[in-house]
Amino acid sequence: MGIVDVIFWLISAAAIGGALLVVTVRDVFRAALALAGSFLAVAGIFFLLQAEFVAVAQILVYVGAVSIVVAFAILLTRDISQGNRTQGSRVIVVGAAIMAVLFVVVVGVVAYDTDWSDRDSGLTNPDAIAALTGTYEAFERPSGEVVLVASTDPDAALPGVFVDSTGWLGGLIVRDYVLALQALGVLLLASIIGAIALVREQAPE
Amino acid sequence: MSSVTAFTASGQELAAEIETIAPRAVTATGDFDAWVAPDRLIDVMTGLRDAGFEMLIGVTGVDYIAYFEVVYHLLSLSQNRRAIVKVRCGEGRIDPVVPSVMEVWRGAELQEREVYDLMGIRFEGRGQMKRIFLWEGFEGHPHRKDFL
Amino acid sequence: MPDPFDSVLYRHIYCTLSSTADAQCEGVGLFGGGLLPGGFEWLAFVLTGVIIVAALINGILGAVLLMIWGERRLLGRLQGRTGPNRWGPFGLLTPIADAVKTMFKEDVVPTVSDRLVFTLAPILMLFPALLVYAVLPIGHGTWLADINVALLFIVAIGGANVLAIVAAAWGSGNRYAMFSAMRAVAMLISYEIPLVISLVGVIMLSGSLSLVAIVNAQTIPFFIIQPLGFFVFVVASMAELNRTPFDVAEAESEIVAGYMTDYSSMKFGLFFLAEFAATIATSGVITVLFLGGWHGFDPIPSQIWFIAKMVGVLALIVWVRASWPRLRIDQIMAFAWKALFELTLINLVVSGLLMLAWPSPSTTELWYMAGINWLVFIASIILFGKLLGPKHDPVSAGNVQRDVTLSDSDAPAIPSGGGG
Amino acid sequence: MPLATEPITINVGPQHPSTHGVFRMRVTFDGEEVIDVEPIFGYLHRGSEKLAESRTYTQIVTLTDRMDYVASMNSNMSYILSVEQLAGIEPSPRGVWLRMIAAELQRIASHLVATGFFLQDLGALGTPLIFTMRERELVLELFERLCGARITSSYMRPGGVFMDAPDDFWPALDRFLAEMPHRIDEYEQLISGNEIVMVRCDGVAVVDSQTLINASVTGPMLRASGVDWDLRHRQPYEYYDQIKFNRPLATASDNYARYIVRVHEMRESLSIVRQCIEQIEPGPVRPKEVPALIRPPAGDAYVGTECPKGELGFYLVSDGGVAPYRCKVRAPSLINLTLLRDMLIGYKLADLFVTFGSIDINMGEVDR
Repeated sequence: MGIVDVIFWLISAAAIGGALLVVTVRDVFRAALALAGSFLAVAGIFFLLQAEFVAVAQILVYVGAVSIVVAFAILLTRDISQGNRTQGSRVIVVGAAIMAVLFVVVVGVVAYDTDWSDRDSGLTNPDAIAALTGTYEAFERPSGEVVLVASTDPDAALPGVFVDSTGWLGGLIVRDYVLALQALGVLLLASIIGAIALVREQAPE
Repeated sequence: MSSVTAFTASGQELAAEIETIAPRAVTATGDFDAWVAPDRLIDVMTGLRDAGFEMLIGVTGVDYIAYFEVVYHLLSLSQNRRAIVKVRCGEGRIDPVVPSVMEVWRGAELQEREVYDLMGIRFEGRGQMKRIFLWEGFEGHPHRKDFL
Repeated sequence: MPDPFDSVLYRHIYCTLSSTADAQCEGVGLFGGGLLPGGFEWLAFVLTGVIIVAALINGILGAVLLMIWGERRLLGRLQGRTGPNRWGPFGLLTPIADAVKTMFKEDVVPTVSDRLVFTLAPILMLFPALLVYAVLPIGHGTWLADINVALLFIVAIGGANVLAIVAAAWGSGNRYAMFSAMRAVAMLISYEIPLVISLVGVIMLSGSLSLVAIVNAQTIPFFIIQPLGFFVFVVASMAELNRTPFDVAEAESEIVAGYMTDYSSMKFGLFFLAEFAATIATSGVITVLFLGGWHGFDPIPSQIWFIAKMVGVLALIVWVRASWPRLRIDQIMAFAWKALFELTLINLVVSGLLMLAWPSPSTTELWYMAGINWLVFIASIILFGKLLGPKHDPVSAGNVQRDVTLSDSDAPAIPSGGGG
Repeated sequence: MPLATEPITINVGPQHPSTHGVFRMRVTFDGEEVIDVEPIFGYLHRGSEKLAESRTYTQIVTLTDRMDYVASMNSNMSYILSVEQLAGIEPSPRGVWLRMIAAELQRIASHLVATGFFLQDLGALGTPLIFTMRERELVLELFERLCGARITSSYMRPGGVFMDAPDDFWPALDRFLAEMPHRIDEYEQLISGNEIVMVRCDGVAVVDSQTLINASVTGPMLRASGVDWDLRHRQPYEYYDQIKFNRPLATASDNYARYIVRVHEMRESLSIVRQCIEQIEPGPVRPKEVPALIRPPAGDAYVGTECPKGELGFYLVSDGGVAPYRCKVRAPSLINLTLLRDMLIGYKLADLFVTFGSIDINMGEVDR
């Protein structure tokens, strides 16, 4: 068991422990903080998997925005001077059942969908290293300095081999899936407009 | 040095002016002041305000042992003169009361509260009086002569 | 994938400790290297990390102490007074005395507080401020980690301190703190957007999110090529930092000390530390992104160049703090959405078009870009100043006397007969 | 569908950085917006008026110092004028000129404090406040030369002042008069045209002059609404009728107008001091015939003077004894707060303190 495994188990324990705290702690605000901690631990797992972009996006969106909005909503909806800070749910069995089903589905899909055949072909495989270096392109800066830039062509990399995930994701988003991205933007815009329309105060008659 | 009193209406002038506003309201006159009957106070004050005394400079309570007196200092910005109107709140020391002039001048709001708090003169017609400097439940009114 | 040996710090410490035969260790490492016996490479790996992190954190704390001193001295100078000068040469030991005093103060915990959250909040506040330094390159080959999404990482981590503010507000159960948290969250949501978009121009020019790559790409400092992006980034960072004129979250003349109202002793000290650490980190980020990072000319080491530029940015921040009053929260919001957001969009479009014209610009083409961008910058600033500025133009000479007339007439103050 | 929001009530003060002393407001907010304000007074109530009833007329001067402690000379002057009116004392000319010089210097000091704290309430981190305090220090040093005291001066006596100005006072005063206009220009450059100050103050807390007059508001607040009312000009006391000066008027009646009127009044005060220096002549500062223990005839007197905060007047009732029978202070700081609620409702939390600062009160005078 290498040091990476130790770190992996620690982070996983943090993520799962945080998630358990969220549903067991009775104080809602502490639950919100535990949620943020859990999100952060998940970001740590992404870092460990060298998916930096996903990890940072996880921090930016979930720790930086979602948990803050959750905490903020708790702060505003419960008067800070009132002692009422606890949570409780009577439908815990139903919730647990739903979550269990969802969990099994997600794990099942991931397990079924992953090609497990070359999971050990990491950086030790000479072919993979060759493929990896092949995915970089020389790029000349204005200063004349030559730097290596990750290729944005996903086909150039062998399966299971690490490539510069950020550049690769960028290529996917703005080339292959640009239409989906635009549709997503329109959807978000519509939801923002809808939210504004909902909270807009009616003009006095 | 110009005398400050040059800008203050003499008691006779003031009494004559009040007479045109509210006949027989003046009970006595002094050098620079006129006493009016408490029940005519609102009429007199409304009339004086409309006659040009736009500003109520001060409201003061004085404890003369036999009776309480409320002194109103008025100021006319347009005519550049002052007037002093005084009211005796009846005989005796128990529950002195005068009508409130808050309807006439907004500026009476805090000053009447101060007089009530420290002198114990109640002002009628402006709702429940509230203490201003001392806390609710304070016993007595410190500016009275019998408060030591 | 970035190599840890790119970092000079890492290389020197690792090679001193480890007796590896790694080619990277040729000729580096003190005492001829190999302090640890063979086979202990993993221990060298761990120790190197611990040493670097410890050195970095202590370096930051030292820098914070220096900055507290520097800020107070500079504020003193700007306000026409001396500033702290009693304790140590030039008052240099004053922050240490302050720290000792803070530590020995009574640690008051309000009875209505949520004790756990109350205690956790200062720690939560400090940790994002320190994490930024993990990716900040402070000199040629002097950095902790060169991750390829460093820029996004900084933005993501920078927003996390609002969680600490909300936690502090909730934990102390104080309504001033609640106001502070409301304002901080509103400001974060508004200013994060122009902050991120203003960086797109830099990313386009450098072609990378890695801070090391961005510094390497700056043959001309980017603030010359990207004036609009620079302006928006500096303003938005000051808003994120809660510095004047955007310090509504801890506006002392309004909500006492905001989320810090109930804190005392070292818990307050941690907030204070976090605030200054974040200020230093932000000025470091500004230096890296727009001022050419560690670039300078030769006899002076690159680290000194970096620190000099950073101190310049810090001085600018203190200067602004000393000069300007605070904006109101609605004006701050309006400024973010009506001015900064549009300015970043203008910058985005103009930069995109320029990059389309010169996909891999030479130095001359970069100067062309700079010229066009400066024209756009000046034009748009003037335009937005006209659109959003105060109704009374403060620039015109007569305005200082706005509406004030010196009366010497003896006419009645108000027309006669005007009743109350 | 209007959003259902819950108002929050906060006690602002009595310990708060921006309440200029121990003032307390119970403020109800809807979000950031003020929907109700209830001022609560009395945290600094020391019963000065009651104390005055057991002091001699000369001893009361020290009580007046402690009312408006940033404008003690003006309080002194107002009280002394009432006593002179009550007892029929004719003051010595040199004493009167010295009183005027002291009062105008004090007005500058008080306006410096007012503008400094006003800008501090705006969120300027100390800089304007420290600048104004630096200049106020110059005035206080002059007072130190003049009477040995800096804040609670007790300089004036019925009939004049208690001692003549020392010789080194006059050159120091000349230096101050030469220096001060530049300092005022400096504030104007720093702050008066500043965009942030403008957007924060322009059109905030506007009250029309009719309401102000009806609510007995006097002083710079009234002049900022365009009413040309200055007692020094309209009802001259002391030798103000021998002085030519202008009254700065603004029409906007907002926070900025109240600020800028004060800045201009400082310039006018400097001009008044200059004219006083030109006209002052050697002589006694206090007539010999004024007794040590004044026993005014029975009666009452009220003299209002133009203090930095508005009309300050002492209503004195004498029963012929050595102490006043009743001493009532018409305190502008208290009365100018009458409109506080109206001026704040509908504005934001941040405007609350700016507006409060622009009224310029002193808790020593509010509570007495």
